[in-house]
Amino acid sequence: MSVFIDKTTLVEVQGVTGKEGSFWTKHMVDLGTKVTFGVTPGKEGQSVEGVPVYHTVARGLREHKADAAMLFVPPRFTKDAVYEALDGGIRKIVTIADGIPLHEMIQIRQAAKSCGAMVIGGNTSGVISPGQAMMGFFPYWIERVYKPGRIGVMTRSGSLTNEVTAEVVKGGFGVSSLIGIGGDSVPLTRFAEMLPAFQADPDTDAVVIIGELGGSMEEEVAEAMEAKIFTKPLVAFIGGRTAPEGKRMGHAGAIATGGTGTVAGKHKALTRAGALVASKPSLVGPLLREALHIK
Amino acid sequence: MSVFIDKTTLVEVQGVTGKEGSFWTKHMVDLGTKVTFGVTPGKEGQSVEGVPVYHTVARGLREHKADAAMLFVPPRFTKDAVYEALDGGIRKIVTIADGIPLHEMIQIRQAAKSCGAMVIGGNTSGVISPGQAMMGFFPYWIERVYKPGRIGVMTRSGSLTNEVTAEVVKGGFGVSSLIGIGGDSVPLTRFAEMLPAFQADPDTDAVVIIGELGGSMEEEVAEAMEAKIFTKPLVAFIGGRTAPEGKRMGHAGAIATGGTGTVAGKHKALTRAGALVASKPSLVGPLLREALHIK
Amino acid sequence: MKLFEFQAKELFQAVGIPTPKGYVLESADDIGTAIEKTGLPCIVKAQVLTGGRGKAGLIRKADTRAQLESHVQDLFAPTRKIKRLLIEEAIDIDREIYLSLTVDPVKAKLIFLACAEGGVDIEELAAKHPEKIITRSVDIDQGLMDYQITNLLFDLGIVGDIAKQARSVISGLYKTFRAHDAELAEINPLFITKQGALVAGDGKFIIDDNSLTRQPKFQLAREYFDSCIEFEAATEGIPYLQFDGDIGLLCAGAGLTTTVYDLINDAGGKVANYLEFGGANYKRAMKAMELCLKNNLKVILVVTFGTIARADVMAQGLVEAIQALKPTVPIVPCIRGTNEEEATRILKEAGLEPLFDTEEAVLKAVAIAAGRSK
Amino acid sequence: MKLFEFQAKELFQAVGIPTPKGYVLESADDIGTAIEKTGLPCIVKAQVLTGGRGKAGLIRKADTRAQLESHVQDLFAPTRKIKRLLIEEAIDIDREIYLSLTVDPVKAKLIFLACAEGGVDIEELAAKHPEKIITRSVDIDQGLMDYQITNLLFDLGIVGDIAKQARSVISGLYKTFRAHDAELAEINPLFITKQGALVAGDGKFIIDDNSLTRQPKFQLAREYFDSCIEFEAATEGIPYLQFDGDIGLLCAGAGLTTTVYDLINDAGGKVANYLEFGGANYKRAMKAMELCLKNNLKVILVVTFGTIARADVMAQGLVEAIQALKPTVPIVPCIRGTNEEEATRILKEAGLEPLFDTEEAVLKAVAIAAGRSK
Repeated sequence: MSVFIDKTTLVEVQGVTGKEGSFWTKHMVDLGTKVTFGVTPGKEGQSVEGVPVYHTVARGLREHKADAAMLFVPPRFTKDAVYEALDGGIRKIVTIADGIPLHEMIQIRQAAKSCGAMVIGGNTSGVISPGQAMMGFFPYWIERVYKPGRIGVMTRSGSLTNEVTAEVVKGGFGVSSLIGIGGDSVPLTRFAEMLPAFQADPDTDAVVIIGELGGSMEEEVAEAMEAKIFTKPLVAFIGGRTAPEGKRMGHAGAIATGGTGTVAGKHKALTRAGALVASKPSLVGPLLREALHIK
Repeated sequence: MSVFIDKTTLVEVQGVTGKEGSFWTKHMVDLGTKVTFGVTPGKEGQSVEGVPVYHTVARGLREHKADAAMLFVPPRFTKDAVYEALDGGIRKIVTIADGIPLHEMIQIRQAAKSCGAMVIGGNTSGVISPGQAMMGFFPYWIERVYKPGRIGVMTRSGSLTNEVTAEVVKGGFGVSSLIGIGGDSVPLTRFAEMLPAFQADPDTDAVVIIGELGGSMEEEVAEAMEAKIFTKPLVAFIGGRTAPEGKRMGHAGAIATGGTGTVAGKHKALTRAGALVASKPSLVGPLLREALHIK
Repeated sequence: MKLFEFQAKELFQAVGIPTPKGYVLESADDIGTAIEKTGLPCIVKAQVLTGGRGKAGLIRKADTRAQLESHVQDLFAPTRKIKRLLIEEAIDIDREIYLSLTVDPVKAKLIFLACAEGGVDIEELAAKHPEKIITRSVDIDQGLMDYQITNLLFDLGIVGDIAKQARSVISGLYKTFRAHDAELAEINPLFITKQGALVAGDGKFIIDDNSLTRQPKFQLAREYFDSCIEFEAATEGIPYLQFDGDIGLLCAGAGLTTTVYDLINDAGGKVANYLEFGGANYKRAMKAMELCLKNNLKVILVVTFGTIARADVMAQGLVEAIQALKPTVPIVPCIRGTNEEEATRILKEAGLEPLFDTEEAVLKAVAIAAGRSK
Repeated sequence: MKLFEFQAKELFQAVGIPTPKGYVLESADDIGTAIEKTGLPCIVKAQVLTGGRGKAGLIRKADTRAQLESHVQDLFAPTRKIKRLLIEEAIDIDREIYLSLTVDPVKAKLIFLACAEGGVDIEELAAKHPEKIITRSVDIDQGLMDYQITNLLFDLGIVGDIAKQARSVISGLYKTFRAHDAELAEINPLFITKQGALVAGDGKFIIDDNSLTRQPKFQLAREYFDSCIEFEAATEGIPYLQFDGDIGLLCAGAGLTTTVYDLINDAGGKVANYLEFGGANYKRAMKAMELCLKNNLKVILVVTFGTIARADVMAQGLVEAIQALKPTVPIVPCIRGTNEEEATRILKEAGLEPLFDTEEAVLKAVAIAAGRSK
């Protein structure tokens, strides 16, 4: 088992004939991902790395099945592409687009919530269950990072993912599933919303979250731990601990979030909930060993 | 038990201080309906027949509970009032408004579907479980029509309801629950969507539907019967059997409905599914006796 | 409210859907202006609300001015009661497509219907080859999305330069549908011309009657009705349909009125008019009676079973209408519901014989009309 | 992009939200025109993007022309770098309300925040008395509905004639928020004047940066930035923040850059600038180095761990930038990820000493800056 995708997940790729779409589709296939078809309007009949291409998701679904959609689509077309996948009955979607307009993020998230779908992204490298399947931008060639194992990883930051996950591997562990929540202020799926899947996954022993300054996603993880929705060991690293107070969003940001958002606050909430918080990436491995009682 | 409302249902009334609102709220209370509060913006602090009034549903819900909302609100304010009730977590709503704009009907129905709510109406007299509770416009003084019993009734027509239900009573029966689906071309809840509740109700032995020319609601009932979603005896009366073909809605009406809508077609579909169809109201009682094997 | 073709096309033009060059002719004197606008040959299309105009000879081609004049004269003949002709340039047609947008009451969505083979035989085609009808649902809150248009176009086999035009036609149709509270917007045929352009050959547009109050551009007018009496009833807000029998109906509620209509037909009678004075009109017996009496009747049948519409108020109104309008034909009243005891008293006092069973009342009225009773 | 108060108020005016009579002063020469527009007394408000203007003395009252001239002269002093003053009529205030609209990322809705007690102390009030903050979520597809406004108004205690004005202010705020892809629209205080009118006393408006391409009215300009270098970086699309230390950062990705910043502070170092040349900028080492070198540095620290951003391309770019720009300070490179073997080769060939551990690289750079190493 794993979280979000595994060897059996059938994936269709929207924007498959583009430069990024075709390049990463090849790698997804190479990593074992079952890609059933691709979509680019006007390119039906072509194929990309053996993957047949259709004009639309609906037309692809007449010939093939798909459980998940991988979107290599520019930010301003992302909403349309997500809705097209949802309309096709697909309930797992990953979008790597960086720069999706905020109001469209809200619409996408609302649409996904209302039909029980999970849309991961934007501004992410995607998701990977090492050794099984990948949707997104993960290189198979960095073996010291994407090693199969029993630690779940969730991350807000693409650049920190390699850094911190390398420390997980250095600590003697590997990764069960890695979910790139993404770096946008309104990620389409939030940390806490993925926790039940990690909790249920028998192949995940503990979870590492890679957080950042701002927002309330880390606090929500602490709440889920306090509420016993998630009871496995959890180690967190949160960037931006010494950052000066950023630009203020008027008063509304502070009022709306009730004072969440500072790294100190996140640290405190997570610690109170029983998580171990690493002050630097190199402590993530040792803290995992501590949490899992490994000497 | 009963369908939609019973003695225990807590009802709030929107538009409670209006002429119709206050008049029918009294009758609802007199018939045993538990009305917990009413809403009219600007009238908080008043009371109508002992029912306290609040500015908004949200404010009423701070002090009281409500499972159902009864709307005495003009057609052009109906959408707002339904959404206000849904926003308050209320999942059973009845609106009597006659003349709700079509596009708003679609929006209301969509909103209700997406949160699992049931909105009955518009253009209806409402719903009644005789002897228990009533939401709408049903008179308690016509005893030869609204007599408690074990026959469920659903109707598209306000004017035919008295006519046909009187025949049910003449036949020696009474009514468990009567649902006025309403006479609009896009009723907010459809016949077939109420059938599971009648199927599940141990106090309903059979159902009478009062249909009309046009639309596909009667055909959907036949489908539900064929699919064994509804397995109790069903008697139908459908008005408009000899009506000349009405104004045509371009070709789209005929194409979209695939030829449904004629009374002959409805008759055929229902008969094939095992329903008994009365050619005139006075046959409804005898057909019920036949369906229930009563001599 | 169903619009005339020329009105539908005005709505189309406003959202950039191309239509043939055209001129609305209200008088034969303007033929010169029409030709200036459209050139020759041209098409003459009677602006009436009934369907099947082509087969009824109400759409004709004119190659010359003389031919046009002859068509116009013929179509404007007073017996035809046609008020306007739409004169349009003749289009060089390569293909005809069917495209419409309507409401799906089950799914609670709007629904596009399209077919690569449009034209007058579309209904037949849809019945025989339902797989040729392309459908696409649109959520009204989300609005029309690009991928939905893309799907329609590829399924219609529209590609290349025409696809761009088609996108704009489809989104324009959606826009005007929403803006005008439509229940139907239909372009059939949608021409693809030999020059590779899209042109709306015909247009049907129906506005939801419940939304007319917020569509001030579209108001009831005599021209939308077949007869003065139907127009008068509509302006009074009284549902009314004209038939050619001799039994006048004054009933309450669509369902009950329709059922009475059925029962009269079953009994061999013939209905003169369908009229509802229930609901909001239940105090308006006088107006209802006035409309009813414009027909050549043998009997008036009054059937109600009211709840809010109180029986006593209706009975009182009926009696007052009889006193004022003095109808010369018998009246069969069957007025039940709220306060019916009082209603019964009022009717009896006025010398009428109240009945309480709809079917009995119908049989009596039919017998009177047939001269078997009075 | 955060707008200046006068811009926010222009957006408010366009949707009918009343603002004080005002004049945007760009030069002391225009004081006469300003007084003509606003009368006396008037309020002088420096147009800067930082908060807490009142407490910083950047909002002042002038009772006379002389007083106004003195305020203007003082605020326009070159050291303050203030480009514009908003001169506004003084408002006769009865009450101050707080009203804002922002995004709720958890619920995926827009959310109104309101409080009957507005003003500069709103955050403190919200912390002490959260129950005084009224919230109301709005579904972006459904749009703002009447009942939601009704709830806000009654919970704010706004009734009568002012309620009508307030409805229009709330729906106007929603309209401009949606139309301009805002992440925040705030009116604080929203004055209720002694004359019983509503007037927006201040306005904050932030446009979502991801939406700027479809908001052509709002483009990056020097005035939105504290320094030329930050403006230059922004126009180049390179995330850049200015600090006052001596360690220049050339890192890839927000999370990693921020973490390096933390690690430097932990080790006692001081960062000169935050700069990302990852993501779409990974081929732009030259421009990144150019920006970095505008600071007075002791060392440049390069940390990347790239996937799409290939290590060899970044290393090559770095080497080329060094050859072209010839920085005089040491460079500590820690470039890892895709193709890092090739990157290592390139760096070594250029005489650099590549590291592979972020924390080790940070310690080395801090030591160099402190003069403990080189």
